Amino acid sequence: MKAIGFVIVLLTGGFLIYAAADFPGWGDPNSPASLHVSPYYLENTVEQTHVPNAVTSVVADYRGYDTMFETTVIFTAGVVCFFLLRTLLRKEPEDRLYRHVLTGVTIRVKEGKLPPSEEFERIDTTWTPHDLIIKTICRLLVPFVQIFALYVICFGHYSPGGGFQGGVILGASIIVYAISTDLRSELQRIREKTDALLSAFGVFLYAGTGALCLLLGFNFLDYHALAPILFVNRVMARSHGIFIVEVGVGIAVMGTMIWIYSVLASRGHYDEGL
Amino acid sequence: MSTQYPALLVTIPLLSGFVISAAGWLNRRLCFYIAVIALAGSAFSCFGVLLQVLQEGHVTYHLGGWDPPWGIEYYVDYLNGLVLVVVSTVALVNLIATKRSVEEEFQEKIGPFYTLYAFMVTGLLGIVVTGDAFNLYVLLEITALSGYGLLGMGKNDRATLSTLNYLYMGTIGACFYLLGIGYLYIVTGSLNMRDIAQILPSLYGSKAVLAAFIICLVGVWAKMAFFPFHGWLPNAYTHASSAASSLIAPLVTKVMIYVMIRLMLTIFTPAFTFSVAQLSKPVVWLAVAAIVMGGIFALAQRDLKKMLTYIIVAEVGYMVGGAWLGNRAGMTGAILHILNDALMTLCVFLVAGNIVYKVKGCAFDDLKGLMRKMPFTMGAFVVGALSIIGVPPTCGFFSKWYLISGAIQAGQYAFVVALLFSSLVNVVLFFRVIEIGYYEPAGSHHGHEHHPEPMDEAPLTMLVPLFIVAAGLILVGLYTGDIVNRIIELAIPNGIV
Amino acid sequence: MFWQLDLVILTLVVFAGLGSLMVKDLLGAGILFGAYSFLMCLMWTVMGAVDVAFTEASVGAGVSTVFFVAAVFRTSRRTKD
Amino acid sequence: MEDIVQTVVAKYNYWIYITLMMMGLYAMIAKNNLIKKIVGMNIFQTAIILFYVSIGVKKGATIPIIKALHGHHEAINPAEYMNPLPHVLMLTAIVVGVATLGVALAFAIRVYNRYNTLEEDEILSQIRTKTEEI
Repeated sequence: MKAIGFVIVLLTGGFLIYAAADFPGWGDPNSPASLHVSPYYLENTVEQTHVPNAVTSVVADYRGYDTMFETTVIFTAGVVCFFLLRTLLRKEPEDRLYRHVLTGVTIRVKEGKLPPSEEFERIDTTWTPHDLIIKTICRLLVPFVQIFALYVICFGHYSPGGGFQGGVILGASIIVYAISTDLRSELQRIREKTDALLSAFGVFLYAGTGALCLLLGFNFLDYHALAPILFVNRVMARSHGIFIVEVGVGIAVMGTMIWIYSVLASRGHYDEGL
Repeated sequence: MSTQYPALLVTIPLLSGFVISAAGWLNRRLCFYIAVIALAGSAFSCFGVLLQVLQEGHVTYHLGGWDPPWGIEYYVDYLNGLVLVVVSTVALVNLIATKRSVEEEFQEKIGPFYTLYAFMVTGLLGIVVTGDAFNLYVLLEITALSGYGLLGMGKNDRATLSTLNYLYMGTIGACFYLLGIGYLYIVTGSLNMRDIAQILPSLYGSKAVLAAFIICLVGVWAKMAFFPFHGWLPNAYTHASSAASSLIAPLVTKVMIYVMIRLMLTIFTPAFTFSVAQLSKPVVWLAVAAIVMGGIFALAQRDLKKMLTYIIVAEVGYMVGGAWLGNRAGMTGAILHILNDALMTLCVFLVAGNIVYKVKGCAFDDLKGLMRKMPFTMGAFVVGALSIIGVPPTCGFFSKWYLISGAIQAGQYAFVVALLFSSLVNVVLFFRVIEIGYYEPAGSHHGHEHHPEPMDEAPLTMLVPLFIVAAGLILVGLYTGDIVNRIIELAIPNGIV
Repeated sequence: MFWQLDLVILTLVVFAGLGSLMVKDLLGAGILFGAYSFLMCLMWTVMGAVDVAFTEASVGAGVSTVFFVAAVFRTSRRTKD
Repeated sequence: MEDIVQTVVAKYNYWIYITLMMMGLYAMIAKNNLIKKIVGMNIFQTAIILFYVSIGVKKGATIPIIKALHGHHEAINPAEYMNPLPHVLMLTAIVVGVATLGVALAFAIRVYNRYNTLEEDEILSQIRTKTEEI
């Protein structure tokens, strides 16, 4: 198997190097790629969409249709992970593990009986880490991470950032909480159902704005149609359209990241997680 | 509203995917009905687009209101108008036919299943209708991911490993296609298919364009399981659940062949494909190898579904070989075979689905005495078998006829021999199955031989769509004449003699 | 963006990739894979692609490494090659 | 000798993207462990991203965020800014890479749940012994 792999790799590598000989030099300003289509974006982005960050305006407006499908790809990945690993009807183990929160002593309680007192928290596997320092630091960290994530989503127009990056950081802030404490306590804050509905709503918001423009008589995802609704001129309508779409992407990516993490970390049983 | 058809046919299944996913959490019974309404709506708009194309020649649609090279553009001509109709009708018929088996296999996960079903149809329709090369890659990924999900949840546990191998090969294929588009972008600077086609003629000499063509082809071949890259298909489709395999088997490989033909005819115009790039001969030899290998491996199988998957690999060889013959008859045969093969594969896989639903297995020894137990299903199986073999009233004969006449014109006699050899192998394969179904008595281990088995047929909701498809095979066969003259003749540019 | 820095980072990227494939422990492969992604993110910043760098840092390096470590914890760290 | 070094250095990005891609391809084909194949797949995808982004680089150009124009009617000179289109395409490719990674890891966990190993040869031997029993 190694020999076949080596031969294939050498052949394709040689072929690619042979083909790379004809490329324009790296970084020269008058290569065809930087002369044919992209100057239009740079020249007209501020004038047509009032968004100085050319990448955000191309992502969400000129080629917004690509990004809609790309958010659908993320949502599909979430649905596939849930579909593959999630075991919904799980039989309860006959004896349960409890751990005393303060001292860390773990006890095994037979089915049906209750733990001796309230400070015992339920755990699934004996080695779940329980570290006071990590827990408190993460509790302090989470709000600031979330504020930064909201900044990243909203300021995608003027600085690098946007829906994806902000959504992932939002999701990461909740994953940090799930890692530092355990998945069960994180699930008390965000139910699995709300998580799935959140990510479905996020992408629906994106595709719904497009469909709204369709219903108002313009082409799909043509934000000019939003001008009469938002009571702004057409250029600002495009800027606001981009913002709505970025918020939709942020919500979708956040929901999906948490969903995939909780399915992967708990192997579908939604028990203790990492 | 009618000018919005190209956008509607993709966005209706997409929006329905999200609604179904929400319905999966709130009220599970709604999922199937939302899916049926959505697919019916998108099939209706597909027919609408085809009618518009028949009147005006081609339909363009600017997404987001931007002009083509800057924004994304939908470009529907005769070729993808026809494939759009095929994809949407096959998906709709399969959705209705497999309702019962889906409810039986995925009791509590029906929501995710229909969500992935809707996204798979969105991806396929989007690939066929788009006029932008990078948009095609993103939709390729949606189709691939929902395909992994649908195939991964197979009945037995071997589905997981075979789908993981499909994932590796599918990712390599998609990345090679992306790389090919990158090579095109670096020398032309544009991503719109028709815009690239206008810039390319001055660049035909450069090595990068030839490399882009070969890399794109390798990527698309890996996705359609053409001969050297076919290792993943038999296992992935066999171990999948019957509903998933009867959706994916007829559609994904045919849409990838459409992408290859789109690459050959629209982006790299026929002038480049058949004269500058001297690829015709080696590719037809690969197609011959695919057909022969598919036939031989199919003979060695003891399981109905696995045998059918090897026949798919051989059919892919038909279409690729036909497209690469370089003459009008061969290309007509290839495009017609996309339509015919989708219907034939759907008919035969629905039969396998019915058998698995009733008999819980489709190995050859499970099929004993099925002619008496399930006469209607096996009747449709006979029609499907005749069509795959290529018997005149059914549509399989006509596309094979065009392929053979194209091969003779092009002087590729090895391809003619391969086609005839494959027809004979198909005869052996299908009549062996029919014989097991007919003559061998229902397994003697039942003990009570005196009164024959009661006829327990698949439920009506699974039989009626099967009959529609079987009737469709014969109807398409009869109407081949004007399908070819009014649609396929105009789909092939006059660059091919 | 002067090309000497470019060359150094590119060679570091190749070494991180090789290390991630050669190391004999899956958790180590996961961490080196995170390092590979962060070096790629540095690469994008040097080449002026700030949005791509931000995405690579958060989506590529951040979340991929979390998924990777979660998967390795749920399977095994043992690997033969 | 001088011009050879010049051509090699001028297109250094393209040689590196080819080496990374070939490393990923080799790992996917030859590695025995499923998770190592997934790492190879991701390196394969990031190599293509490196290729795309190095198309958009322009010497002496700054990041594609248009500086605040004091006079509104001053023409924007595209040569000053990097080419934004490859950056957009690669935002999509990175997120597709993460989605594929998540799905592949879900498959790997499911294979481990069933066969209790991640090594391809051990899994295949388990399958072979199981088919012989039937």
